[in-house]
Amino acid sequence: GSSDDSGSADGGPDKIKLTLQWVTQAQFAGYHAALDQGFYADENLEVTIQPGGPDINPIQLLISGDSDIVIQPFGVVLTSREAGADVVSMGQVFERGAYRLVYFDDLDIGGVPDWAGKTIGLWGGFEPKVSAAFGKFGMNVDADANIFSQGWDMVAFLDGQLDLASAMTYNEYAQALAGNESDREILMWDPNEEGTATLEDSLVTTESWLAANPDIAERFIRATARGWIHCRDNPESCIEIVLANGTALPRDFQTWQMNEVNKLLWPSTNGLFNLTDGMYQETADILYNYGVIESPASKDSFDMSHRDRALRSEKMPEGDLYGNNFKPMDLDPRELFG
Amino acid sequence: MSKTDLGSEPVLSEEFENAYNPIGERLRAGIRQILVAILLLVIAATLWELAKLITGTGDRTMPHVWDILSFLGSTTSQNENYTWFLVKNAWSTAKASLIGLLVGTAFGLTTGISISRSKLVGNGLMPLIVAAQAVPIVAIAPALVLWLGTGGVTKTVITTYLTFFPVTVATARGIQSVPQESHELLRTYGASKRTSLRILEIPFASPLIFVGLETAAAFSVVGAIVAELPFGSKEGLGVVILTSWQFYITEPRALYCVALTSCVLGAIFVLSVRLIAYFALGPRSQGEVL
Amino acid sequence: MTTEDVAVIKNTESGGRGRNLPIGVVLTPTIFFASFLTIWELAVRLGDVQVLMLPAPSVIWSMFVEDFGLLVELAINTGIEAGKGVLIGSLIAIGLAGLVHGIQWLNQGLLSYSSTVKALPVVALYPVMTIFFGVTSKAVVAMVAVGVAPIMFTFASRGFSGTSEHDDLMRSISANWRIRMTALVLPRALPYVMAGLRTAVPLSIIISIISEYFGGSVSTLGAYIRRESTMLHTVQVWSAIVMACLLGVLVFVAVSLLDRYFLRWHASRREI
Amino acid sequence: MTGESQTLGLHAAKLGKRFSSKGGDVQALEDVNLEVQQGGFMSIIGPSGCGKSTLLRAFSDLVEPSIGEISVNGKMPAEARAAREFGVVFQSPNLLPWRTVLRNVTLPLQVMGVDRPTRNQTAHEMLELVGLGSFARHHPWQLSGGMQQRVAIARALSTNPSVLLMDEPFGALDEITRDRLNLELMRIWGQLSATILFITHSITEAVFLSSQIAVMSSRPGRITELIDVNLPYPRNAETRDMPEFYELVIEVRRALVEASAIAS
Amino acid sequence: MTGESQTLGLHAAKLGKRFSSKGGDVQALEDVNLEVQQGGFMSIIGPSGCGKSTLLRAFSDLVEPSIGEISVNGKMPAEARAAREFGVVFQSPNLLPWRTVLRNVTLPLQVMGVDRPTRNQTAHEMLELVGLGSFARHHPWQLSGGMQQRVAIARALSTNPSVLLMDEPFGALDEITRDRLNLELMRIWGQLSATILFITHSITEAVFLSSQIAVMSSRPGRITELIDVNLPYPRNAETRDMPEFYELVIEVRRALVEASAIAS
Ligand SMILES: Nc1ncnc2c1ncn2[C@@H]1O[C@H](COP(=O)(O)OP(=O)(O)OP(=O)(O)O)[C@@H](O)[C@H]1O
Ligand SMILES: Nc1ncnc2c1ncn2[C@@H]1O[C@H](COP(=O)(O)OP(=O)(O)OP(=O)(O)O)[C@@H](O)[C@H]1O
Ligand SMILES: [Mg+2]
Ligand SMILES: [Mg+2]
Repeated sequence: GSSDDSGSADGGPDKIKLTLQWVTQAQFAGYHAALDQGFYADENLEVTIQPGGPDINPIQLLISGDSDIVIQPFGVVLTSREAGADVVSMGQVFERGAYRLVYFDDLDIGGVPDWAGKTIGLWGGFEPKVSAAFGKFGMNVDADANIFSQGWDMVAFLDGQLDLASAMTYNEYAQALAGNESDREILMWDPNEEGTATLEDSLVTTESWLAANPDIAERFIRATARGWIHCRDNPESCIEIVLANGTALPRDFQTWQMNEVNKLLWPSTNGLFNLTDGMYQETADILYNYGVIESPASKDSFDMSHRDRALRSEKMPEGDLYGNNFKPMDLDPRELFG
Repeated sequence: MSKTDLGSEPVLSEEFENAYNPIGERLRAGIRQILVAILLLVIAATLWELAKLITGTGDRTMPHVWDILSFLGSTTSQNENYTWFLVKNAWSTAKASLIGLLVGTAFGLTTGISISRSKLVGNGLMPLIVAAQAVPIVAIAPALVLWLGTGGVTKTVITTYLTFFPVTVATARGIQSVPQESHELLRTYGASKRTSLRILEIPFASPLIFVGLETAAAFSVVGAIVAELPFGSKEGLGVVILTSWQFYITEPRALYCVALTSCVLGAIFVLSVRLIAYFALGPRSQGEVL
Repeated sequence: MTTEDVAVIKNTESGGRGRNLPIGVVLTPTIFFASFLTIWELAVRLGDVQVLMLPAPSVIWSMFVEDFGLLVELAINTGIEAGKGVLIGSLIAIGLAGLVHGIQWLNQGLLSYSSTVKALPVVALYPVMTIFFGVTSKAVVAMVAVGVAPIMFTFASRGFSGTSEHDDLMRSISANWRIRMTALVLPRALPYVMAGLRTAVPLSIIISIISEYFGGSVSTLGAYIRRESTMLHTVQVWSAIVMACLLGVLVFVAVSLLDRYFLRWHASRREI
Repeated sequence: MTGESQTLGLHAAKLGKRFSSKGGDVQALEDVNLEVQQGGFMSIIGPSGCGKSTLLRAFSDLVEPSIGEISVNGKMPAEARAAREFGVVFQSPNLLPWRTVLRNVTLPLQVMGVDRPTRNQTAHEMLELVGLGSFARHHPWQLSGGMQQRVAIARALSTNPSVLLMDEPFGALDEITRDRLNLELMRIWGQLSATILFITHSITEAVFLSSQIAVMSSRPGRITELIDVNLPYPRNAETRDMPEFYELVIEVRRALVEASAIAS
Repeated sequence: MTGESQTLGLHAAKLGKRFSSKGGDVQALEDVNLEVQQGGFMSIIGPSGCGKSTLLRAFSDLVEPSIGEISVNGKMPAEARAAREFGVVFQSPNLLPWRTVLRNVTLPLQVMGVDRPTRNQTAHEMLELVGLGSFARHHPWQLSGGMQQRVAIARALSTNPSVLLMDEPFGALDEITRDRLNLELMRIWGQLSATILFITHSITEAVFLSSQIAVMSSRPGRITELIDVNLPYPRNAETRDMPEFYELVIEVRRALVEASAIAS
């Protein structure tokens, strides 16, 4: 690649188009913070953040060249590679998964075996975590449960149409808590504990882009890391940044989301953005065993070299990539959502 | 022939002389219509409250009408008046709708006329158009974004795509309904296709074409909103709908407010078309179409 | 019809009554369609477009054939939802238009009202529907009905508001409401209703697919498209789109046949 | 309304009708006084546009008079219509294009709730009467103008109405067919003892059929002369050869010329 | 097509037309041979439904003959139509309901590209001719049946066509108006030296106007007799008093009775 701090050929900053998974919200606070706080500019990058939506596959934008980097679950990288896309993860943002199945306490669900015969709401792309759990107990998701394609809200769950519903801790779970008017308690099943979690938000690009722009990638990762660290240390600032960039987002919800998202990154076991072989293997196995991908995945699907160089460099001003002192805010949902 | 081509005379205004209804009367009828619409809105609101009362539905599913309306006075997290916020977003959607509607209408009229005129075009094109019409827009939108980018072009294409069909069908059907006797009349004058289009077919089909246009006007708003979904644009009712849906549980009123705003925007579009129709045709009996 | 610049006297959408009708109806679109596909295929092959961007028709076709059984099953489910919606929506709309026709102010008011509802985008209304009906196919049916009804109401009420010398006839024989409806008003409104159906029926397919896309029963075209597109299975997505198109064409042809049958007395069907 | 509600037949007193429009107002009827006794046969003759159809439409409750009194069999037109006391033949055939000839004729019977076999049989008889027995299954647009008008006549006769209002029913027919139908009408009139108001442009037809002829002038449309036709019944082909017939024809023509002169 | 393309006027040779429909086939025309010389005035008379309108529609290229040859001014009907050589008066008025009376009359001139002041002036003249000068701004539904038909006549005359095809143009008019328009038609015919094919049900009208009368029989529709009318021109009110006039009327009636007998 070119030398450090060099811009594009004409001397201006390098342009990057980053496409998110969904509309602007605290899930993406780190990128907005990096842009807002000038971290990208410090690295001589001109980053455009394109929000996602319900009806676009960012991987396709990557392939078409419309975007340079997209935020997608790592599982999608594997399925897309099998479909023939040369996509690759250059950094795992969420070390832990936020995906949960929620249910009311009066359902008497002690463990996965109790799911038999229940109505379960799932989202496309997240089924493997649940299929794997069924598989672990010798059951089959299609045969032993009623699967429904779930919408984006939790009304169906709260109204009792779904026994178990998919929920992200930073989003739908809070909605369920906020909307729960009964005195029943909402419980969660966490695939991380079952060992059937697959990796979520990842920094994804194409092999060819990465090969052509190793230096830009490095600078991007570094600036983004500073963004997330900023959000860890100054959640209120990041909430403001997100609200300023979003469309009429409720503040209380973004506060909750910022806090939950921070919990997915911090404290970091393997260092910020790191995707270890072990993490890879767990996701790859689940997807393969439950037929989401038909041939075993390859380790070409992630490349940590740029991440390693970017974060170890002395150019990384704040060096705490582990955040062992991280303390999440203590938020009471009932109080927060009134 | 050269003297009488399409440009030389306003097609509609002269074609329809409203002998029986002076402008004042038509205006009064229009106002009455608006009043009735308002009355019906009040009735609908009352029914809503009654239904809520009788079924005992909670505020989450059915907020009170006044609660929904009062939400319009609240401020967003960016300290903006919510009504103003909605208006701003509606305006951005309206612009896209209007462009799509105009383009779609132009295409629709042309296609409708060609279909009614030529067996070849009718037979060859109609099934294709119908097939295209059945393409689920949500499935094709990502592909459109890939080819046309995330800019305004995609929005226009989606809106055009939705508006084009009703205009096409109405135009074709309207022209096909021209009575044989009238065709025969113009035939004996050796009228060219273009002349009989201008003098006979368009005037005759106008009432039905305007019905199609009304549908198209409504669809144009729907199209623009759908087009705002695939990539979360920063502006537009589509984005607001998405956000309000996501946070429905904490704030049900927001979704109702934005849904109402979409309706109002659509109604403005449709009523504008109807107003144009009213002045172009007068309350001409639609039954003459047959 | 020797001179070219002469107004066509006989014009029908899908051909007249001539004996060459079936050939014309089948052949012309086939030629149009074949050339369309050829251009597509060539563009993809020569332009070296990746499968993930846009698969070639041949690739889509083989996937379509392979998954045919599954796709048919999905299409049937979607079709049933759409069909129920159209039926319910049209019946309500036509019934309402019939009831209020003649009551000028109410009719006009409902017309304005229906245009308002017509502008309700699926994406805005579907959440509300799911709140009332749950994430079930009932919500999809309701969505379709709500989408179709205002269109049918507009067309039907225009059809009902027509007047002709036949009204004098009906009055002179003191026909009661029922006979006036069945013998005059409905047949006279029929071309309008059919024109409305031509718009509404293809629309119903789109509405149901969009609704399914956002949640509901998993074994429908919309849910399938969504699932496969998140996994970047572009070819599967396109073969489902092909199935959706086929479904759309099928229902449209059905409406056209109904149209031909009901309007066989109509001017455009006459022999010269 | 008329005060003499026992009287059968048709009555109009000081009847007036004014149409207004952008192109100018038209006084279609002014001060029209008319009385057709029960069982009477009144013909109306007058220049084109003088208000004949308007008068007939006032009796059949299709036009609201601007002023004056009007009654049918002692009832108001609306009541008489509801009681299905009259049959109307319009100036244009006015057939429903989506119904076959047969089903056009059965329409009023259907309205009256007559069962299908009976009404089909009646309709077939009526179609035979007007010479269209073999066209029952055709659609209106497959018939010539005169044939369509004959279907309309068959339709009006099918219900055996006590009052017949006929607006130029035979205008589109050739003289031979017309003569034949004139005789048929005489026969039916004799059988039913119906009250008939009959608009025609043919002076000989008016004289041949009527017991009385009203001659109208136009703008304003009023009755300028009432001519009694005292020819013996039953009337038949020989009636036309009687000298009184010719005298009456000449008298009506004179009245018509005078009425037309007023017009322009 | 006819081989004698120099000949003006109307020609038909061995013309046949068959309509088929569910209700049964109808042979509307069979072996019709007809020749109207340039400047000639041919009337057609025949029982209702015998095929008169069909014949006229074949000349005006609105019906495709099943068999036989046909020409207008030596051209095929389609060519003659494209060259705007004929004017047609239909059996029904056939006015466009959304246009005023004036703009209905200007319609053919508009199609021909005549500028607006000229066509409005011509239309006003024509409306005066048919006695409707004050109804220019009315809409068709505001006119009586006869008035509508007069508008249609004004419309057909407005273009000064060299061939006039008229289907019962005066059928809906009273005898006085009819007589007046007959005289007008004679005058116009003399001025334009147009070729006229004229369908009528009135025997006296046919005799008064025509140079030749074709009598038709029905099912199959064929020409049973051709009667020359050798009355002197110009014809006027006195023509009707000539004994030859009555002889001709009686002859045509006889022919019509015979033709009608074939029919049933
Ligand atoms: N609906 C209407 N609106 C305005 N004017 C009308 C209407 N109906 C009839 N008129 C006018 O009333 C007058 C009388 O019309 P009407 O139809 O009664 O004439 P008519 O005697 O039947 O003539 P014809 O013998 O030609 O049928 C005409 O001048 C006509 O223009
Ligand atoms: N479009 C058509 N389809 C089927 N049959 C038709 C059609 N047009 C006319 N006919 C038939 O052809 C025959 C001749 O019709 P035409 O209109 O020429 O009669 P006409 O001599 O003009 O009668 P009239 O004096 O009653 O107008 C009739 O029997 C009619 O039923
Ligand atoms: Mg009249
Ligand atoms: Mg005829």
